[in-house]
Amino acid sequence: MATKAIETAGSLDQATLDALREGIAAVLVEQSSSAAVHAFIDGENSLDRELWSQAASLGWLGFGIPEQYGGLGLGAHGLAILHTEIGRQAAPGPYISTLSAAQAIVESGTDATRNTWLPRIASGEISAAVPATPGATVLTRSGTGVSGTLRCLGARDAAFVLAPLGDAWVIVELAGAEVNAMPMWDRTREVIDIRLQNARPAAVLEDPEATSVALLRAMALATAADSCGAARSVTERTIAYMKTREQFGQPIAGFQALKHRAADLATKLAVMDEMVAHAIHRAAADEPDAEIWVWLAKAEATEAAVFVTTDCVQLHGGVGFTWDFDPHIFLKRARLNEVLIMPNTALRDRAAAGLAAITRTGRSALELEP
Amino acid sequence: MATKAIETAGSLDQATLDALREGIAAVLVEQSSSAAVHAFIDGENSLDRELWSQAASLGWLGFGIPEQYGGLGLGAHGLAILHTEIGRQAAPGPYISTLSAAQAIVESGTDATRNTWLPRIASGEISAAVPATPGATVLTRSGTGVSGTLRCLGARDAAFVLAPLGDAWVIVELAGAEVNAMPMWDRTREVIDIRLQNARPAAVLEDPEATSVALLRAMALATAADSCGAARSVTERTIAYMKTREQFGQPIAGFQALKHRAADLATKLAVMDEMVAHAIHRAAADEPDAEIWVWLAKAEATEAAVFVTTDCVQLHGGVGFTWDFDPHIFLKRARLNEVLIMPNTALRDRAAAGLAAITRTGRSALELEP
Amino acid sequence: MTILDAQHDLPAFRLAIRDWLAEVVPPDWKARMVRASNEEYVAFQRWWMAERSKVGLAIPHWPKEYGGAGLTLRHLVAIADEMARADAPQARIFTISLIHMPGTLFPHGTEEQKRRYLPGVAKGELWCQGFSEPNSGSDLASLRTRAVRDGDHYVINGQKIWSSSSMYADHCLLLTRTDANAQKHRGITYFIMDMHAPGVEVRPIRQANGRSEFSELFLTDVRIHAENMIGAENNGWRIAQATLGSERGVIAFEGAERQRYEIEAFYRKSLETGAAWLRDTQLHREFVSFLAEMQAGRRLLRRVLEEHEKPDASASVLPSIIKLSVTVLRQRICSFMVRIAGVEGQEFAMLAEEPFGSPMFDFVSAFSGTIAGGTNEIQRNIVAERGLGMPRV
Amino acid sequence: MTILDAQHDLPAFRLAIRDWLAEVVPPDWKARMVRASNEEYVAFQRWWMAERSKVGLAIPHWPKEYGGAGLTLRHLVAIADEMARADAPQARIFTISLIHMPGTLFPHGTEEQKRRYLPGVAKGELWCQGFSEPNSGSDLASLRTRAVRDGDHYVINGQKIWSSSSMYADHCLLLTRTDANAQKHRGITYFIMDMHAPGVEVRPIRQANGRSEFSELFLTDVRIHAENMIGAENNGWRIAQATLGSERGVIAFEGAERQRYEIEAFYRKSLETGAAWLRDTQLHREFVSFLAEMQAGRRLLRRVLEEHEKPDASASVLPSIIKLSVTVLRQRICSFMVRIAGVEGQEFAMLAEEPFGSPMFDFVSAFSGTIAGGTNEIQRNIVAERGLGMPRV
Repeated sequence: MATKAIETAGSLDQATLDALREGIAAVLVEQSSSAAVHAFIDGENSLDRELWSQAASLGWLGFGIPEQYGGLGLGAHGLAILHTEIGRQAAPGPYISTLSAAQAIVESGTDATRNTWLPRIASGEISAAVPATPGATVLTRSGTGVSGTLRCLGARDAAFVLAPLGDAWVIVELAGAEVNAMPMWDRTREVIDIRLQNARPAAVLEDPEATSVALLRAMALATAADSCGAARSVTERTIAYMKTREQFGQPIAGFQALKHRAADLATKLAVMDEMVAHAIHRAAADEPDAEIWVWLAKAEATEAAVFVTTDCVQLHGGVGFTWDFDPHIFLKRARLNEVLIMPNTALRDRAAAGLAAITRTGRSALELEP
Repeated sequence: MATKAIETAGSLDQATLDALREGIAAVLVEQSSSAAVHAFIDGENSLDRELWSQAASLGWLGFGIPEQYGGLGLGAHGLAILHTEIGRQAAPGPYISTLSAAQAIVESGTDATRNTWLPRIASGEISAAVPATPGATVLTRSGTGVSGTLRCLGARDAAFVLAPLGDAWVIVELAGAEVNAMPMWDRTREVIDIRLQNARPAAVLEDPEATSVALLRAMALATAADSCGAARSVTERTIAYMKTREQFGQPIAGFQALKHRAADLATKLAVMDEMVAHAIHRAAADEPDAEIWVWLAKAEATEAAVFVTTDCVQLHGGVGFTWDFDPHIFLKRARLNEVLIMPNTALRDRAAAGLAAITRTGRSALELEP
Repeated sequence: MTILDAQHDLPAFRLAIRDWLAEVVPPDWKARMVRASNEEYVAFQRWWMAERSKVGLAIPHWPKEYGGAGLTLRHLVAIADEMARADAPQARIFTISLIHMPGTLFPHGTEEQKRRYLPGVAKGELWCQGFSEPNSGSDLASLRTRAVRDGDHYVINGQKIWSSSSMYADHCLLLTRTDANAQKHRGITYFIMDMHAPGVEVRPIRQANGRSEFSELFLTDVRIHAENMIGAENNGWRIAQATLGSERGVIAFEGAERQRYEIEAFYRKSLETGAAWLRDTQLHREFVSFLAEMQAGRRLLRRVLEEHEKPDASASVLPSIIKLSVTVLRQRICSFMVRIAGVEGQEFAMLAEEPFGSPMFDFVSAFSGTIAGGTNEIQRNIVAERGLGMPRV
Repeated sequence: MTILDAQHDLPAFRLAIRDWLAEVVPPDWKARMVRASNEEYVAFQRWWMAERSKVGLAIPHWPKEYGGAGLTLRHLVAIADEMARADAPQARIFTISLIHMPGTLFPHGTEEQKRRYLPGVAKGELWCQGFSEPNSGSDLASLRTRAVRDGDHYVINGQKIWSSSSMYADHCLLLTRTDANAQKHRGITYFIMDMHAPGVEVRPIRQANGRSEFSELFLTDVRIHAENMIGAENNGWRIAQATLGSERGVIAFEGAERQRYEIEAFYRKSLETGAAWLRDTQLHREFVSFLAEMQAGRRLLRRVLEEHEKPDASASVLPSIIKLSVTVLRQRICSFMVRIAGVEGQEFAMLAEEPFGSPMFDFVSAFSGTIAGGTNEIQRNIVAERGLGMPRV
């Protein structure tokens, strides 16, 4: 079915994608404004829930889900746009975990499994949790069920977790399970510790290998896209601030040393966007070299976002160090993105191994056109 | 004897060292001027020979050699000052190879060996060659002599090479040996290929381990010091140029973006100088952690010099890309320094191993005072 | 008093301090401070100040006539080093009281002001600084807080910001504008303000690292008696330079020494536990490079302390160069710690017992180094213009 | 002409080019050029131009009425890509002749000028550019080469610099000052200068990489007939923008594609020979990061080529962003190659057969990317001011 979703996506032209992006941006700029996000991280509103239901009503949660399971089948391109815009407004919510779990189910769930879970995800009825660093820990069989403790990305009220069991992947419902939310520096996403004891899996996903790949790819692309949006947004906000902030009788945006740094940030943004676009492009076309570019996109984009958000705090000067301004929100988001899935060093090692493997077969891993 | 040399050095106060530095600088600024060096690399003078005889007559070549062998016994501190000033003026000549070979002989030559070679080095009568990357290749015994091909740092008319033979180190005279000078990007130093066939060693150095350490340390400190001088000098010359070069009706030194880069260069220079000073300090006091800091000083200082010289070419704009201006001379010198002895990656690995070893013994490798 | 008795024998002096610290510093102080409220933290700081006072280490660097011990910089370095080695608490909230206030009053205060204010410090009186304003940060001299003469008083109106520990302070070193028409450096007057006076409102600023160490000061018709003016009217800028120059690197020195012990403890623990990062060549190389730069920074800090004993010290840009090096290195080290800590390192926690036990707290806090006390951008201007003679155009 | 016949079927067009290249490009051309003199190099370039001319690929992008084939940008991209894939020679010394001259004459030249000068290019006539001056680099508009009217001629005196291939050129696109009193952009006039005219002296500039691709032009009482003025007197600056804007990224595109094949060949060879750097995790990670950034750059270059087919192309700062990215990446890649080549990489050699076979030559040459054609510092100004709207103060 993934292929179907992808074909649909492939057939989306740039104009459609741009319109899609504008529509999402319009909603998020309005709903997930700086003020709203600040209020949220201070516990003064429930922005995450409001956005979630809005996302559901607008069909966002079904972007990666084929039509017959209640989704829109917009594939990797559609998902990337959504995650980018979410990152741009530092919107709170379990989007990466839920939408990535959905991709894994689309890829290797039985039709029954898809019918059970995908429509409920697309409708926003439920959210999902996935291991924050898949592969770090696995569940073990215990008597009639599965047991183990998993540190996951996902909301504390997640309906299920998609978790590795030995070499298989299982869906375990969390109703009644012990779930503890970890206090986070990035308050716009949740990391939870799930403790399962003899929990009976609701479903087992066929083809564990395909499941891992689908989940890791989806998480990597989502995290990379989120980082692109966050980095671009904090840069725009920082430059806007520099145009209003005056010292020595002029806006600090007029100081050449700061201009040159801003230009370097703009260059970094353009490059990271294309790295991610390339990965999405190869992944959507299911090219053999896709993995290389997906791992690199996550590693490069998340580190670029850390660089950019760090410099933006600095460019703000004193207020950049305060809770009331935006930069620290994006900085903390970028730093969480950086450590998700697996260390970037390991992702680069995987990319290097993939490059060697493909090159040894005599093929090129550097094509752009499919 | 090394210790003796070091004690002498240890007893030198800052004022003496400063006077020493000023004396050397005065001579080199005059003799190894920009014009003289440009003429030399274009084959229009024999600056290398002239400097060598002057260095000899001023006792520079005996800085690291104890008095009773015709030197001044100024130890590591004196040698560092000399190499720094030589690097500052991009002075041509086989100083690193000759003075480092001398240190190895001081450290582990028999009294006879020392008496044979050290006075002739101190007097400038001869220069020496050493492997450009010791350990890369070794000589082998062949019948009555030794054979092999070595890529060495040193002048094409070097009198002898200090070379590894299995696990020993030998001194082999080069009269009659096949020596080919490699055409270099850095024309201020020479790299030569020496081909030996059944050559009879003039001497074997006891304690091969001590010999290696002494040679590698001396080469590393010399290269690091040379890099500090080169980096500081090209920065000074670049800033001086920026003060005279006008664009948009003002000296480009007034553009804030360039000012900030210059400030970062000045910071790098201060830091690299102290890294090298720390290494010399620990080496001169023969502290167990000396190796760590010597390897790191070479790795960090040579890479910092590459960064600085590269930025100085860029800060010059168009003329920085021409043969007639100075930056490329320092850039090429810095790049040769970077690859001498062994790759900086390997040096850092050695430093890491040394750090672990010392820490495991419960001692600290981070003391500053002896 | 045994510690001060040993002052003429530096090694003995060090040992005396070491013994005293072993005895007085509660082994669990960090554990207790990890989740301490600001109030608990301040109470602890005051207790610590009192302990130091008992052995004459509250104001050891002050001249004897003002209750100090007249110790040399060399002694201060020894004290700082021993404090760092023992991982003893810092006296952070007393920084202005111990250094900037006396650094201002000694050269520029009246005898009356000195007699009145200096003795209080050893008793725990807390000072803050009212220099920066919302629109006068890097461009401090543009400050606009007005002081208008009214009989034998001045009436102050305006707003200050980034005032460390001012929520607990008793007195404030205040810069005001008394002549709005003069060239901006020439219309500034320096006062001592009673923080308990009517019209002084203190609003803590919440920092990105979750703490509140600074406040904003809102000053409305605050009356200050003319006898609390430091120096002459409109001569405040010159005196402010003395305040800003009074921190002669000892704090940065102690910070660097503390980091050295922190890193050493971290590395030792990594070896003991066989931490994964040790098996990654690249990370291991990064780490040793940090150490090389750290050692360089420690040497530079010693150099600057020596420089300060020479006459033309104020002309040197070495302090700016050091700030550029050590604050950015600190940031890189903390960033490294965040990377190797993985998802666990994203757990919200402020102070931590373990060195780098809360890497994100340390990383976010590192910005105070690159931003506070003259941003690194301002430091680059200083190095380029004053140090390298590049023209201001 | 079989290649041009295939132009309406892009894949077939590509194949036709591929076949032609396989047949015409001497397999040993690089080996021959490695130590070629400048004269041999130029002769080779002229031969190559003649070969391209035979199959209609000398000026394929020109309109038919001027002897071109009127191919679209898409076709030029295909040609560039095939040239890169085949590692065929570039037509570097003809860049001005093929792109800047027509880019100037098409919109601004008189019919007479077009008829007179355009046809020569396919025959191998060589053009150069006389824009920059020793004191007018980044600040081009401050140029001072004087042109004084004298009857139906102008008399030129002055000095130009960084003029590529001018030592072999027949004609020069020349900017001069005709009104010294006008605002600097308003007193500039544009001429076509005969490089063989009396008073034109050409002095090659030796570059840091050992080659001489640029020259200085010393112009002493050079007489140019008024009919060789392009556009109106004092209107040269606006026309110069057309010249500067005429290189629509195809050259940078071809450069990036060539680098892609270079790197791929280098990596394949490393695998085959089991190069040591492959066993160093850090170096391997660095390398794959380069590839990610290279792919991003190639995508950006395609984007900019598409942009150029839109109306408001000239407003975009994407070309500046691309220059900042790809030139610095090139420098980092070459620096990497220098590091892993060790002492062997320090051997002096210019061109090399092997990709990155002369890493120092490539590294030093990479500065022409970061400096020539508007330094990266100027590009940053453009991005910040035009792209990000940061004020010029």
